[in-house]
Amino acid sequence: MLKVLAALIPGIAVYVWFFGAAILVQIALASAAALAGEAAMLKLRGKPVALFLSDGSALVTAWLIALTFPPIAPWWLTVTATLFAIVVAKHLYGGLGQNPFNPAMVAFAVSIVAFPALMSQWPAVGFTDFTAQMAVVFKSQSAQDAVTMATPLDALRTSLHVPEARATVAGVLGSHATFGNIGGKGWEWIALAYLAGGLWLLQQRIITWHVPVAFLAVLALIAGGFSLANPERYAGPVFHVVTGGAMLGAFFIATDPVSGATTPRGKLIFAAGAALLTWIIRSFGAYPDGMAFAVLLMNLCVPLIDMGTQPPVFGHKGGMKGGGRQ
Amino acid sequence: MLTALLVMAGIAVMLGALLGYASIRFKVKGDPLVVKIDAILPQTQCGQCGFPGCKPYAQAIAKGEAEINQCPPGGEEGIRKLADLLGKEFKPLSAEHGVEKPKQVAFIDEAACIGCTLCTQACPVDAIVGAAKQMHTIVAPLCTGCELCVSPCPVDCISMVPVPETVETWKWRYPVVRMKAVEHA
Amino acid sequence: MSEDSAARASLRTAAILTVFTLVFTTLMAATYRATKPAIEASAEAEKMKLVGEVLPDALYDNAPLADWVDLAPCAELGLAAQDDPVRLLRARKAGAPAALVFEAVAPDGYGGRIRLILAVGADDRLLGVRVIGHKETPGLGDYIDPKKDRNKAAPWIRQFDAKGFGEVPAAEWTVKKDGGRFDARAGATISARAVTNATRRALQFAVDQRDKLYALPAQSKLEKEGQ
Amino acid sequence: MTGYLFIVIGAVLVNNVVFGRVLGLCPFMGVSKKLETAVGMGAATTFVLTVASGAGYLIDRYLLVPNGLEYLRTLSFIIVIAGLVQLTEMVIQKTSPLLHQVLGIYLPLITTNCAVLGVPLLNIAFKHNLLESLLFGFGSAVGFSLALVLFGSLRERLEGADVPLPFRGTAIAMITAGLMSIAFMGFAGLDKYH
Amino acid sequence: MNFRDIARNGIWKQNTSLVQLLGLCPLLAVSTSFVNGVSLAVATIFVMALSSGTVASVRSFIPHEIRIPVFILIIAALVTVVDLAMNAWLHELYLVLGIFIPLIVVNCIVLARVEAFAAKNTPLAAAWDGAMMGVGMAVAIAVLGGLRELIGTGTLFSGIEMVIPGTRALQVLPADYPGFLVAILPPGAFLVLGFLIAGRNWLDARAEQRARLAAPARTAA
Amino acid sequence: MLATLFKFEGGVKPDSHKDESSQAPIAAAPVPARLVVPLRQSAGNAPLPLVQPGQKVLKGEPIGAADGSFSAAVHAPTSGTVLALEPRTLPHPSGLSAACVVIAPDGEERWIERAPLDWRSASPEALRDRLRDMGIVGLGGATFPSHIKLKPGAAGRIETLVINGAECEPWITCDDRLMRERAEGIVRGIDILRHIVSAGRVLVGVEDNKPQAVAALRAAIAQSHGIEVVPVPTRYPAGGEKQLIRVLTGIEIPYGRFGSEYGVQCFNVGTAYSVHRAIEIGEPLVSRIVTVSGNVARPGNFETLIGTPIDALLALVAPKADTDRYIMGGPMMGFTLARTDLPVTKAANCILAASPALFPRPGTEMPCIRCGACTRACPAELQPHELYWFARSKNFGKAQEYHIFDCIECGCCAYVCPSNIRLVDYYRFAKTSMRALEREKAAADAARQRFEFRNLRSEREAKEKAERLAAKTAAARQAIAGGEKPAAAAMPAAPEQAQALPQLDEAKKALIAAAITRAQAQKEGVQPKNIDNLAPEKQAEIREIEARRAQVRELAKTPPEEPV
Ligand SMILES: Cc1cc2nc3c(=O)[nH]c(=O)nc-3n(C[C@H](O)[C@H](O)[C@H](O)COP(=O)(O)O)c2cc1C
Ligand SMILES: Cc1cc2nc3c(=O)[nH]c(=O)nc-3n(C[C@H](O)[C@H](O)[C@H](O)COP(=O)(O)O)c2cc1C
Ligand SMILES: Cc1cc2nc3c(=O)[nH]c(=O)nc-3n(C[C@H](O)[C@H](O)[C@H](O)COP(=O)(O)O)c2cc1C
Ligand SMILES: Cc1cc2nc3c(=O)[nH]c(=O)nc-3n(C[C@H](O)[C@H](O)[C@H](O)CO)c2cc1C
Ligand code: SF4
Ligand code: SF4
Ligand code: SF4
Ligand code: SF4
Ligand code: FES
Repeated sequence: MLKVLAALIPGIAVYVWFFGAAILVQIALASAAALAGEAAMLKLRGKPVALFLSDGSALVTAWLIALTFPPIAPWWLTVTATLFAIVVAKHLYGGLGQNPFNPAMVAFAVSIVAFPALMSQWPAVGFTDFTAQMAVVFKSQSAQDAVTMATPLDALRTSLHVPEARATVAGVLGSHATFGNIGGKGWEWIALAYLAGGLWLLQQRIITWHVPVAFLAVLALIAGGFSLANPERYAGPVFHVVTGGAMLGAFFIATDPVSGATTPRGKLIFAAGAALLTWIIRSFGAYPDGMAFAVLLMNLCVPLIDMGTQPPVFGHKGGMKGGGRQ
Repeated sequence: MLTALLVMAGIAVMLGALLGYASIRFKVKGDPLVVKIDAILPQTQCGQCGFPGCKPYAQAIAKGEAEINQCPPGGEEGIRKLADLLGKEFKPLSAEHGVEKPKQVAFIDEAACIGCTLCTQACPVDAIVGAAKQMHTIVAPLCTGCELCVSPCPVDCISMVPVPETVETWKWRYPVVRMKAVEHA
Repeated sequence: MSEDSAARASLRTAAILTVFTLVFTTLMAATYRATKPAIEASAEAEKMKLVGEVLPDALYDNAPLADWVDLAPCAELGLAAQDDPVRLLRARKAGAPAALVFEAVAPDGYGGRIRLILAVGADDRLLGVRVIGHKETPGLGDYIDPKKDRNKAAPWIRQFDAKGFGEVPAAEWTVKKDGGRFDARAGATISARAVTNATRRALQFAVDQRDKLYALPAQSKLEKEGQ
Repeated sequence: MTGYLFIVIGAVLVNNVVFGRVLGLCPFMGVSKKLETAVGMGAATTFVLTVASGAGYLIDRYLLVPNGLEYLRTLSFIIVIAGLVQLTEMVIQKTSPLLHQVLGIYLPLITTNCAVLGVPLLNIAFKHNLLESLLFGFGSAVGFSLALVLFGSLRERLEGADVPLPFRGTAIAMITAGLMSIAFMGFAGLDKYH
Repeated sequence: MNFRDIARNGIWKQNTSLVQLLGLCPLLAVSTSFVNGVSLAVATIFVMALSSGTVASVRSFIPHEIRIPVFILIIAALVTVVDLAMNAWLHELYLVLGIFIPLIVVNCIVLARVEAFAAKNTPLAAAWDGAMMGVGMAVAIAVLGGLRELIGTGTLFSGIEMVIPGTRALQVLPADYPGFLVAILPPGAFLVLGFLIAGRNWLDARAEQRARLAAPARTAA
Repeated sequence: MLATLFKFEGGVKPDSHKDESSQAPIAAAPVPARLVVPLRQSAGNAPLPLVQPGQKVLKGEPIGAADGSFSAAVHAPTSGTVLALEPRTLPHPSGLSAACVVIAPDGEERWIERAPLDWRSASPEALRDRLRDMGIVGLGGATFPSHIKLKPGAAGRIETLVINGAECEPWITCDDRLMRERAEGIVRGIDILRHIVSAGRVLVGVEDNKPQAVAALRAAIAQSHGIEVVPVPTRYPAGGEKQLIRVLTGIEIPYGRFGSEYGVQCFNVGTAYSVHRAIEIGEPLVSRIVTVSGNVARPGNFETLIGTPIDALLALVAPKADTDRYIMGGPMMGFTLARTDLPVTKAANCILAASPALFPRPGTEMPCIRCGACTRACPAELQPHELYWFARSKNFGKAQEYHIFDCIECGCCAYVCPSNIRLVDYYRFAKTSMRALEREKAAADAARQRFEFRNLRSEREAKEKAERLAAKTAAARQAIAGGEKPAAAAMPAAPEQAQALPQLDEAKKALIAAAITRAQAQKEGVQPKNIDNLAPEKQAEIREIEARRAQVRELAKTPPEEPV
C-alpha cells in the first residue's frame, strides 16, 4: 500500500503546482479522519489497532478521497465522507479485504448525491492563493463565482444540456479561455503525472496491465467513435482520457484489488464496463463525472464476473494441452 | 353501485371457478419439499424427533407441523441446513428431543447374546446379522447408531460405543488465526 | 376425482367467493358513496388552494373552477402535441376579466420538465407563479419551489410577482447570466433559466390570446390557430 | 420510438423498482440469500409483472373507467394478480415440472410483492397506453430481477465476510442495498430527452 | 398467548420491520419524514386490526383453496375504505402518501399475519395481534422517519400541518445545517434501517448476555 | 537427444538449501533398540496383521499381509521379537494413533530367504503381485501402492514412463544422493517397471540443479535404450507428478484421473530402486533413505530401517541448541511433528530441525486483499484466494465449485501470500471436512435405502401373512362346514396373535427366560464396569438416555410389527 501512496505523489505535486496547496490540507484532513475512523472501528471490534493501521490501506482510501474531491470542499465534507467510507463502506463489512464496494468511491458518490453544489465547486484557474482557499475550506464561506468554476466536464455537460443553446464541444472548450484545449488547463498535466505513477505501479507488479489498459482503451474507443460521428455533440477520446478522474481511476481506483474482479478476463470486463459506464454517465447522465458511479456499479457485478470468468484449472482445459511431444 | 357489484361478481365468479377447478385438477402429488428435507436428515431413523423415522419427520416439517430443531443426530449443522432450505430462523436443538452426541455404533456382547432376534427386528436398517438362536453381530459400517436395538434386548447385551476417530476420518482443525492479543476485554 | 365432482367443487368455491365479493364490494361502494362529496370537495379545495397561491382571493368573485376553457397543447406553454389539454381558469370580478390562471411547463429543467402554474392579471402582469412539479436536484435546483427555498423572506420565485413586459421587456426577461434581469442562484442557473424562460413564453401567450381567452364561452375549447 | 426506449431504460436503471421506487423489497430481502433462488424469483416475477401490467391496463380502461369504478382498482387488480399467479403456477406445473420445481416455492410469494400491484397502479398514474404499460411492467420486472440477482451474488460473497456481529445478516444486507442504491443513482438523467 | 405476549411479540420480538423484514416498501418509501411515516402506519394499524379480526370471525366459511383470495379481498376492501376516507378528509396527506395507501393490500405483513395468526385465533386476539404488529411497524417507521428527517433536513415533524392544522415543524438542528440529502433519498432509507436493525440486534444481544449473567446469580440467591 | 520441454504455470523458487545435506554419502542409520512399524504405511486398506506378541521374526518377514488389491504388505525391518501389536502414535499431522507392530531387534539382522525373480520371463501380473507382497509403495511422498499404478488404464497401454528425480522441495536430497550413488540400481528398477507396462519410452526428469545426479544416471543408462535423462528447470513444484508429466510430455492430468488413462505413469527414483531390490534381490521394502537436515551440526542422508524412532536419527546429526521444532517432509509440504519419538515410515523422506532463524514462523496473518499473487503462483491454476474465502467461511459447496480438490497442497500460494495466510491449512480443513460430510451423506443415503427396503419387506411380509391367514381361515371355514372344529380358527378377532403365540412356543420361552436369568447374573459383574466411577452428571445423563430409550421403545412399538 505504501507504494500506492508513493505512486500518487507525482500527481499530487502537479496538482499543487496548478491548483495550489489546498489539496495538501485536504489530504491531511482525510488521512486524519481515516486513521481515526479506522482506529476506532478496530478498537470496537477488538482487533489489533497498530497492526492494521500500519498496513496503509486507510491512507490509500483517504488520499483517493481527497484527490477526487474539490480541493476547496469544506473541511467537514471531506472528514464526514472519509469517515463514511472507512466506517460504513469498509468496517461494517469486516474491514480490510472484505468490502464489496470501493470505499473511496462510496464516499465520492454519497457526497455528490448529498451535496451536489459543494462537490462541483472547483477553484477557478488562478485561484491558488492558499489563505483564500483556506477561508473557503474552513470558514465554509460559500464560494462565489469569482473563486469557483466548473470543471471542463461540468461545463461541457451543462452547455450541451440545453438543446436550444446549440452549443458545440469545440465552442465550449475553446471559448473558455481558461481551459487548455485538451483536457482543460492543468488537468492534462495532472493526468499525465498520474499516468507516470501508474506506470511505476505496473512496473512494481502492484497492479497488472489489464485494468488500466482495458479502461483507457475502451473509454478512448467509445469516445472516439461518437465524436467521429458527431463532433459537435461528443467530446473526443483524448479529452475523455485526460480529463476528470479517468487517469486516476484507471490506475488507482479501478485497480483496487479488494473490490475489483480478480481473474484476468474478469479484470478486462470490469474495466471495460467501468469505462463504458463512465462515458455514458458523462455524456448523458446527471452527474459530471461518472467514474465513481461506474466503479461502484461494476463493483456490484464483481461476484458475477468472477464467477463467470474462472480460468480453466490445470487439466480441465478441454482436450490435452500440448498433447505430447513431437 | 350495481355495476360495481356486477363487475366484481363477474371477476369473482371467474376466479372462483378457475381456482376451485384448478385445486382439483392440479392436485399436487409428490411434495418435492419432503424429498429435499429428507435429504438433509441424517437417516438415523432413531425416532428421537418424535416421528417414526426421518421421512415422517420430513413430512411433518413440510406441512409445518413440526419444528426444525427436533433431530438430535442431525445436530446444529442439520438445523442450519433446514433453516436455510425453508427460509426459517435457526434455533438451537430442542432440549426435550435430546442432545447432540458424537456418532456411535451399537456393540453386541457376543458372549451374552442368546440369539432371540429381537434386536434384528428393532433395527431399522438391517444392520444386525444372525439367525435365530445364534449369536448376533452388528455390521458396524451399516449401523446408524440409533439405539433402537438397545432396549428390546432381553439380556441387555447391546451397548453403544462411540466411533473412534482414525487417521482416515480425521479432520484438519479449523485454522485459528492468532493476531496480537485482543485489545479489549 | 371425476370431472363431474371437479365441476361441482368449482361451482361451490365460485359461489362462496362471489358471496364474499358481493359483501365487500357493497361495503366499498357504500363507503364510496359516503365519501364522494367529501372527496370532491377536497379535490376542489386543493385546486383552489393552488389557485390561491398565485391569485389573491380579493381579485375575483366568480368560481374560476367552473369558468374554464381547454387549450390544445402548444409550444408556448412548453407542451408537446401528445400532452393532455391544459385547463385555463378565468377569474372575473363583477363579471369583468380579472385574471387567467393556467399551467405551463418548462421543458428544460436540470432534471426534466418543471410544471408551473401562473396567474396573469387583466393588466397583462404576472400575479404569481408557482412550481407545482419538478425533478430538480434537492438542495440545489429546488429553490425554485418557495417551500424549499431557504430564503423564506423573499423566495426566488416571487421576483416575477407583478411583473409584465412593461416592467421587464421580453428581450431582458431571462436570467442575469444570459444578459437578462432576473436573479439565479450560483451553481444552479439551469433551473432558474428554465423557469424564467417558461414564464416569459407563457406570459407572451396570455398577452397575445387575452381577448380571445376571456371571450370564449365557459367550459369550451380553444382550438389551435390555423386549425 | 425513443420514448419507448426511455421507458424501459427508466424502469430498469434510472428509477429501478427496488432502488428508485422502493417497491418489491420483501422478496428482494427475502429470496436473495442465494443466487440460484434470486434468479428463479426474478424470472417468475418478470412474467407475472409484465402480464399484470397489461391486464391492469385493460381492466382499468375497459371495465373500471367507463363505469366510474376507479375506487375498485386496488381490489380488482389484486384479485386478478392473485388469480394470475395461481394460473401461472398451474401452467408451469403442467408444461414444465422441472421449472416448477425450481420456481414452485416463489410463485405464491409474488402475490405479496407490492411491485406487482404498484407497477400497474403507477401505469395508471403515468397515463401509459397499453404498449407503454407492458414495457413499463417488463422494464420494472427486469430491473427487479437485475437488482435481485446482483444482490444475491453479493450476499453470497458477503457470507464469508467478517461482519461485526450486530450487523450480520439482514443489517448488512440493508446497508449493501443502500450502497447499491447509491450506485444506481449514477444512472440519474439517462431517461431524459436531450 | 395472552394479550401482553401478543403485544410484546408484535412490537419487539417479531417486529415486522426489523425482524421479519416484511412490509418494507411502505416502511422505506414513506419514512422520508416522521409525519408521513406515522400517518401511513396508523392506516396500516387500522387495516391490520380490522382485517385480522374479520378473517378470524369468518374463517370457518372459507374453503381452503380460496382462502388467500378471500383474505386479499377482505384486506383490499378495508384498504379501499381507508383510501377513500383519507382522500376525503386528509387530502393533502393522501396526495403525499400516494400509491402506498393502496399498497397496504400487498403489504406482506398483513397477509402474513392473517395467515399465521388470524386464521387460527379468536377474533379479538387476532385483531389485537394485527394492531400490535401494526404498532411494531409504527414504532419502526417513526424512528426511521424521525432519523431520516433529522439527518436529512435538520427538522422534525415537517408536514404536521397536514394532519393537525395550525402546528408547525420543529427546527432541531441549527438553521444553517446543510442537510444530508442522502438520508431522505432511498439509499438513506436502506442505510438507516440497516443501522436500526443492527441496533436492535445489539440491544437483544446485550439483554441476553445480561440475562445469562444474572441467571446463575439468581439461582444462587 | 535434447527434448523440447513444456511449461507448467505458476510455481515458486525458494532457496534450495540442498548443499547442506548433499555432500556426504548415504550412511546407514544404526539399528535402534526398538522398532515401531505401523501396519498401515500406504494409501488404501490397512494390511492384516500376521504376527502375535512374543513371536520371533526375521528381517524381511511379512508382518502384515496386503488386504485386497488396494493395499501393500509390511515387513519386519530387522530380526527380533514382536513385543506388542498395539495402537501407537503415528507421525501424522493428526497426532492420532493406529495399530503398530513393536519389535525388539536381536541385533542379528538375519534375513529371511531372499529369492530373486527372473523378471524378464515373468508375467506382469506375477510381477505386480510380487511388488504388492514386497510392500513396494511410492517413495515420492504419497506412498501409493506401486502395483496399482502399473495396471494399464483406459488408454490401454502405458506408453511413457516418467521417473521422478526432480526433488524440487528445498533441503531434501535423499533422491539426489540415491541417484548419484545407486544410479545403476535405479536404472535396473526402471527396466523392470518398463517391462511390466511395456512402455515405449522412459523419461527421467531431474531438476537442473543436480548435475552430478544427471551425470550418474546418464552413465548408468549407457547401455539401456529408450531411457532419457532430462534436466528440467528448477522450479518448485517441478517434482509434482502432474507438473513433471506436463513438463516432460505436455500432458495435463486433471484431478480424479490417473496417469494410466493418458498412457503415462510416474514413479519416484527411490521407488524404482526399491523395485530393483524387491525383484532382483528379493528384498522387501524395509528401509528408506531419509534426509536429516536443517538446524543441525552434521546434516546428511541415512539409510534408515522403517520403524526407527526419529530421535535415533536426530542423535546422528546433533541438532543445534536453538532448534524449536521438527518438521517431517520438506519446508513447503511438511508438517511439524508433535513429538520426536515417532517412527520413520515409508513416507518419511526428510526430517528437518527448525530454528526461528532458519525457518521463521510466518508473520501475523492479515486479511486477504485479493492481490492475486497466489493465483499467479498456483501450479494447479486455481484461484487460491477464492478457495480461501470459501474454506474460511465453511462454504464448502462453493469451494468445490472452485475446484478445491484440484489443489495439490503444494504450498506455493501460502509461500507468496503477502498477507501471510496459511492458505493450505484452510484447504486441508475444507477438504477433510468435505470428505467427512460426503461419508456421512453416503451413509445416510445407504441407511435410507436400507430402511425403505426394510419397510417394503415388512409390508410385503405382513401382506403375505395376511393372505396365508385368509387362506387358512377359508380352509377352516370349509372344515367347519365339514363338521370339524380347529382350535386356531376359534378366535377370528385376534387371528394373528392366535397364530403367532403358539409359534413362539414353550421351548423358546423357556430358553429366553433361562438366558435372562443368566444374563442378569452376568450383569452383576458387567454393569458396574459401566457405571462405576462415573461423575454424577454422567450418571444423570445415563438416566436421561435410559428415559429416552423408554420413550423410543414406545415409539418403536407403534409400527404394527409382530414378533415372529
Ligand atoms: C449532481 C448535480 C446536480 C445538479 N442539479 C442542478 C439543478 O437541479 N439545477 C441547476 O440549475 N443546476 C444543477 N447542477 C449544476 C449544473 O450542473 C451546473 O453546474 C450549473 O447549473 C451551472 O453553473 P452556474 O449556475 O454557476 O452557471 C447540478 C450539478 C450536479 C453535479
Ligand atoms: C483412490 C485412488 C485410486 C487410484 N488408482 C490408480 C489407478 O488405478 N491407476 C493409477 O495409475 N494410479 C492410481 N492412483 C494414483 C494417483 O493417480 C497418483 O499417482 C498417486 O496418488 C500419487 O500421487 P502424488 O503425486 O501425490 O504422489 C490412484 C489414487 C487414488 C487416491
Ligand atoms: C507439490 C508436490 C511436490 C512433489 N515433489 C516431488 C519430488 O520432488 N520428487 C518426487 O519424487 N516426488 C514428488 N512428489 C510426489 C509426486 O507427485 C508423485 O507422488 C511421485 O513422483 C510418484 O511416484 P511414486 O508413486 O513412486 O512415489 C511431489 C508431490 C507434490 C504434490
Ligand atoms: C492498487 C491499489 C488500488 C487501490 N485503490 C483503492 C481505491 O480506489 N479506493 C480505496 O478505498 N482503496 C483503495 N486501495 C486500498 C485498499 O485496497 C482499500 O482500502 C480496500 O478496499 C479496503 O478494504 C487500493 C489499494 C491498491 C493496492
Ligand atoms: S431424530 Fe432420528 S428419526 Fe428423527 S429425523 Fe433425526 S435421525 Fe431421523
Ligand atoms: S444396530 Fe442398533 S443402533 Fe445400529 S442401526 Fe441397528 S438398531 Fe440402530
Ligand atoms: S496472495 Fe494472499 S492476499 Fe494475495 S490474493 Fe492470495 S491469499 Fe489473498
Ligand atoms: S496449495 Fe493448492 S491452491 Fe495453493 S498453490 Fe498449491 S495447488 Fe494452488
Ligand atoms: S411491502 Fe413487501 S414487497 Fe413491498
